[in-house]
Amino acid sequence: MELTVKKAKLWMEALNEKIQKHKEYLSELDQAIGDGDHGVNMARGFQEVMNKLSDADYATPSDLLKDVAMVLMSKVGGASGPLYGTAFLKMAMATKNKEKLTEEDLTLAVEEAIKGLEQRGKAQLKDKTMLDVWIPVHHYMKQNSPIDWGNLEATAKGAMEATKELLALKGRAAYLKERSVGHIDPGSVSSYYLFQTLAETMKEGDE
Amino acid sequence: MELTVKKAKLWMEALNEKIQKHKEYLSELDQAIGDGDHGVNMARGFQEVMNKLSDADYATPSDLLKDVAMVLMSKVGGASGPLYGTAFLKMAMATKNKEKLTEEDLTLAVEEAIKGLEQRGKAQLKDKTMLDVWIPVHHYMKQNSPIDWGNLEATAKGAMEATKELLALKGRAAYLKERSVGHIDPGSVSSYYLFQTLAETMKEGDE
Amino acid sequence: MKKIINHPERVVTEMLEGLVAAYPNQLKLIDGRAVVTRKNVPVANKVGIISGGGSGHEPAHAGYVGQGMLDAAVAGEVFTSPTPDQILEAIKAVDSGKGVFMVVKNYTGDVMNFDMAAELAEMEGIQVDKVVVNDDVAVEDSTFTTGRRGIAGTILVHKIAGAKAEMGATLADVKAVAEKVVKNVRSMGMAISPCTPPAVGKPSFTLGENEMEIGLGIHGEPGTERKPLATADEIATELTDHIFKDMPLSSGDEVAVMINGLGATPEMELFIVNRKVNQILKEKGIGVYETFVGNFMTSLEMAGCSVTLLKLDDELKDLLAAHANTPAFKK
Amino acid sequence: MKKIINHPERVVTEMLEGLVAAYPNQLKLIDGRAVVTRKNVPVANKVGIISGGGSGHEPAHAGYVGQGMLDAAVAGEVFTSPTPDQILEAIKAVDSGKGVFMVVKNYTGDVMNFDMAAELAEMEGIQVDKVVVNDDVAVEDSTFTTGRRGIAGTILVHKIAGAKAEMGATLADVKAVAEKVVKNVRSMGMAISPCTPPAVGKPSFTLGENEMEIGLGIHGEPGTERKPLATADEIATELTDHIFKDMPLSSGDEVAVMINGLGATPEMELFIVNRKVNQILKEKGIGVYETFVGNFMTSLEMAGCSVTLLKLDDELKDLLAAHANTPAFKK
Ligand SMILES: Nc1ncnc2c1ncn2[C@@H]1O[C@H](COP(=O)(O)OP(=O)(O)O)[C@@H](O)[C@H]1O
Ligand SMILES: Nc1ncnc2c1ncn2[C@@H]1O[C@H](COP(=O)(O)OP(=O)(O)O)[C@@H](O)[C@H]1O
Ligand SMILES: [Mg+2]
Ligand SMILES: [Mg+2]
Ligand SMILES: [Mg+2]
Ligand SMILES: [Mg+2]
Repeated sequence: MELTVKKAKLWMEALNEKIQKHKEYLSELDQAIGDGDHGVNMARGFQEVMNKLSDADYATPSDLLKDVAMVLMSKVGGASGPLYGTAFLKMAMATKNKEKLTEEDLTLAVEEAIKGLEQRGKAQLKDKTMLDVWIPVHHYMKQNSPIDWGNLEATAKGAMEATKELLALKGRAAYLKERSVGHIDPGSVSSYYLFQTLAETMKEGDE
Repeated sequence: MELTVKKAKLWMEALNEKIQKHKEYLSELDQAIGDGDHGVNMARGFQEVMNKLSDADYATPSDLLKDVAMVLMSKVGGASGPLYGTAFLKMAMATKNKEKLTEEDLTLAVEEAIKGLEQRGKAQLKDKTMLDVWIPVHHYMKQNSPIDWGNLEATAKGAMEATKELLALKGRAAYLKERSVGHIDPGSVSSYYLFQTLAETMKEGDE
Repeated sequence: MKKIINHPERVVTEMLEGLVAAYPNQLKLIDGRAVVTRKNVPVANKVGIISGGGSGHEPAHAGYVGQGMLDAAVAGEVFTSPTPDQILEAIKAVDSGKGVFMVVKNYTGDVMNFDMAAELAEMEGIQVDKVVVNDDVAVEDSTFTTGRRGIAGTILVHKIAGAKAEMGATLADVKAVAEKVVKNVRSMGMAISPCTPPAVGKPSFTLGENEMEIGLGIHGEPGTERKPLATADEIATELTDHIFKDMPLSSGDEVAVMINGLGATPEMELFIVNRKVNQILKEKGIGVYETFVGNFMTSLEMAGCSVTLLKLDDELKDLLAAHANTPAFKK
Repeated sequence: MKKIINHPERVVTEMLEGLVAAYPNQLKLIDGRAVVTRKNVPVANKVGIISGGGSGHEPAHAGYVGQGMLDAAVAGEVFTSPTPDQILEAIKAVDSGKGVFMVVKNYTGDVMNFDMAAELAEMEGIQVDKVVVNDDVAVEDSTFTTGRRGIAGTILVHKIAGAKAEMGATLADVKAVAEKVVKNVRSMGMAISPCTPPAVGKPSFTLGENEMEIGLGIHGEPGTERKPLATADEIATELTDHIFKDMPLSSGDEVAVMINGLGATPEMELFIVNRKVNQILKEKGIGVYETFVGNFMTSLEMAGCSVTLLKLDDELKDLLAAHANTPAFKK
């Protein structure tokens, strides 16, 4: 199964739906250990992504992902704006000019996104950030060919849930020290949605 | 029965006790249609009155009442400070040099107090102020000789309760317009305590 | 009751100590009297200006003591007018021989206590005069009632009477300009949450999640009307409408605007209200000479605001623009 | 959620419109960008100073735009760092050719967005440098973590860097003095009630009637510790103790003190806290050069306060004393 422009758009639509639907939940998670805006930020950003995509035609998934990146960068703000912006930009750059993305292409794209996230946010595995979802997912993708998208989703979900027990060292949750333990990281949940909707899109087979 | 210096002191002690005990009730009444400080004001003032009286010896009730007036004037503040201060000062002036106050003396004292209150506060009967207790009580005193102190107390109480249905025209309650109806006037309650404790003191017979 | 205090009965004293500790070169406290004066009173050849009232309205009134505004402020207990002896102390401290002018808000208690102090001061040979501020249009003015309350417009009286006195004006001239301000200033307030006087310990009223009080003062009292919570634009419209009804303004008039927070209102909300007030005035062709947005006359931790409009002429404009340097108001 | 607003999603825009309407001769708004600048930017031959961050901290940051402080402020959504394109707009607006200095609070989001903007500006040939303010001692500084947050101490960086720039200093000199402030400023905060971001509609946390949060920031987040509500004196002692542990001060040192309200704290309470902080400093022989009490860096309608101490030398004293004229800070 490959990611076409059409599928990339479906992915973004599904992700947007997910985020709008769980906007309050994401904000609640962020109120517990952050400043309570993650849901609002993501919902605002992806609404703008939808506005952008609805008007546009793209030759490659890369072009589409680049636009997603630019919108997130300029409409989200906070930590998640530049981080997701960077992640999508790196995915776009890693897949430049390709009409369809193979599973290998996607694996490489996620790898580049992680490098971008690490460079921007200076966080590591187990710092209780969205990286705690991205890294295990990438690990799973590298080890499994072809990818079982159901398993990938389960991996993302487990990784997201595992952030609950971590002590935050980066992001706002770090200011709570021990009190950050026992709460799921909001950015890990939005990243889980990202991979969950990607998996669903990929599972749906070629159109 | 006459009001001696000793009895005047007992009166003030009883009044102070009453006020301290009902401090919160008086403030609650004032929160409903005023600024919520009447209990606090009266309690602070009469506590100071007690401090003053405990150190002092007086030749006449008038001397004692004058000290009460001065303390209230300088320790209560708000509307009730100058008003009660004036009332006690006028009572002191009306009974100057008398060793014991007869019922006639007291009636005159209350009459003078009312004149003072009217002059200071520019309120009239039915404006929903403490005058709505003072005036009916004075009326009762003038009409009944000897005074039945039980009836006097009942008159004060009835007058106090009747303020509930009045529309306030003076004092802070006037700002509530129609909303002032249905609440007892706090100053009328403290004035009721004043006459209630006077009646009790007078009823206890000569010592 | 949640407050950052030590003891409900010590709040006024401790607050004034903390204030004077913050501005030791500008202010001093008359011990035991709750009177804050400029450090250098009496100011030679100047009419002394004093104001005051109950506490709980901070920065009013001690925050306005300083060059170009007050010479002294007298603090009563929370929401309780100060007593005549305190006020007398302030009068004596600021009199340079040129007389003392009192800015009094129109509450029965305040008026009585300030008047008694003035009588005592006059017995000591000090010339005293006063203005009674009654800017709140929530309740109609009437000779049968207490009349209107003084609220945030009082600060503009401090500013303008203070500037006039600073220029060396006589007591009569200071009074004349203060009365001109009172004649031309109107306010109206609203709140979405009550306050809790420290010594009482209970909120002054309770409001539902979707209710607001319109037409209330600055003492935690209920207002003239309880209504469903409206938008900022609707609130701004209602408050200014009330003012226009009482003081018609026409195209070409010029005003100063004060959007006053009652203590717990985020400045964000005050600016949103100002946005609409400004639009309304512009639409009517009324010029906005100057705008003041902030907590000027508060009611402890009440959330809400008032809108004040002062109609200006050239004299008032000049006095409003004059130099002032107090903890809470600088020009 | 009770707020005097029109719509949760329009609060930032409408607030800025209301702000600029209040100060039309001093400020202007870059349409659609949520950037407030001085009316006359770029100021010739002056390093441009910009700051910004999420909204909800009013008067920070737009209230500090004006002579002697900022040239522009960039407003994000409530509690959300502005985006690089907004910040770039501010940088371009204030650059006179002498470079632009950014005062950034140390939050992951703020630092990333300002850095990205700086990179974009540099690509357009504008020299940009920055300081990252991290005055909050609630969390220890550590290379493994995000480090400390920037809170109320930021205002003192605005003041001092602003004064330096106003004197014609180079970008490097402005940066040097800003870093000196950061090295010498420490804050610590507490709260007794949470706040409700408009777009979220729910309070950020719940606190019992007798509880307080110690060591929290300015984004409605919980603190490092929940404790029984203490007296004002105990709170002042605890906050200053934390600061002394991080930045030891000795007899003879001189400091500036800021007692900052978080939005819904009556000024009365801030002064009661200042009283004790002042006593504590005096007992230690530490001189208080200047004290600032008020709402400088708020967290919507949170009730609580922070204490900031800035250790001074002669240069910092002079810059602190220099003229400033902004809506929220005048000297
Ligand atoms: N340094 C970082 N590296 C990676 N992810 C981070 C970092 N800091 C924060 N995050 C992620 O961002 C999320 C918070 O995003 P959001 O609430 O939108 O921004 P902000 O923290 O600025 O309010 C966190 O839950 C976390 O997953
Ligand atoms: N003009 C007046 N004449 C007589 N009594 C008055 C007048 N104004 C107020 N009062 C009385 O004073 C009481 C309020 O006293 P208090 O609450 O102590 O003072 P304040 O109103 O200044 O807060 C009212 O309940 C009323 O009985
Ligand atoms: Mg957040
Ligand atoms: Mg009262
Ligand atoms: Mg009162
Ligand atoms: Mg945020």
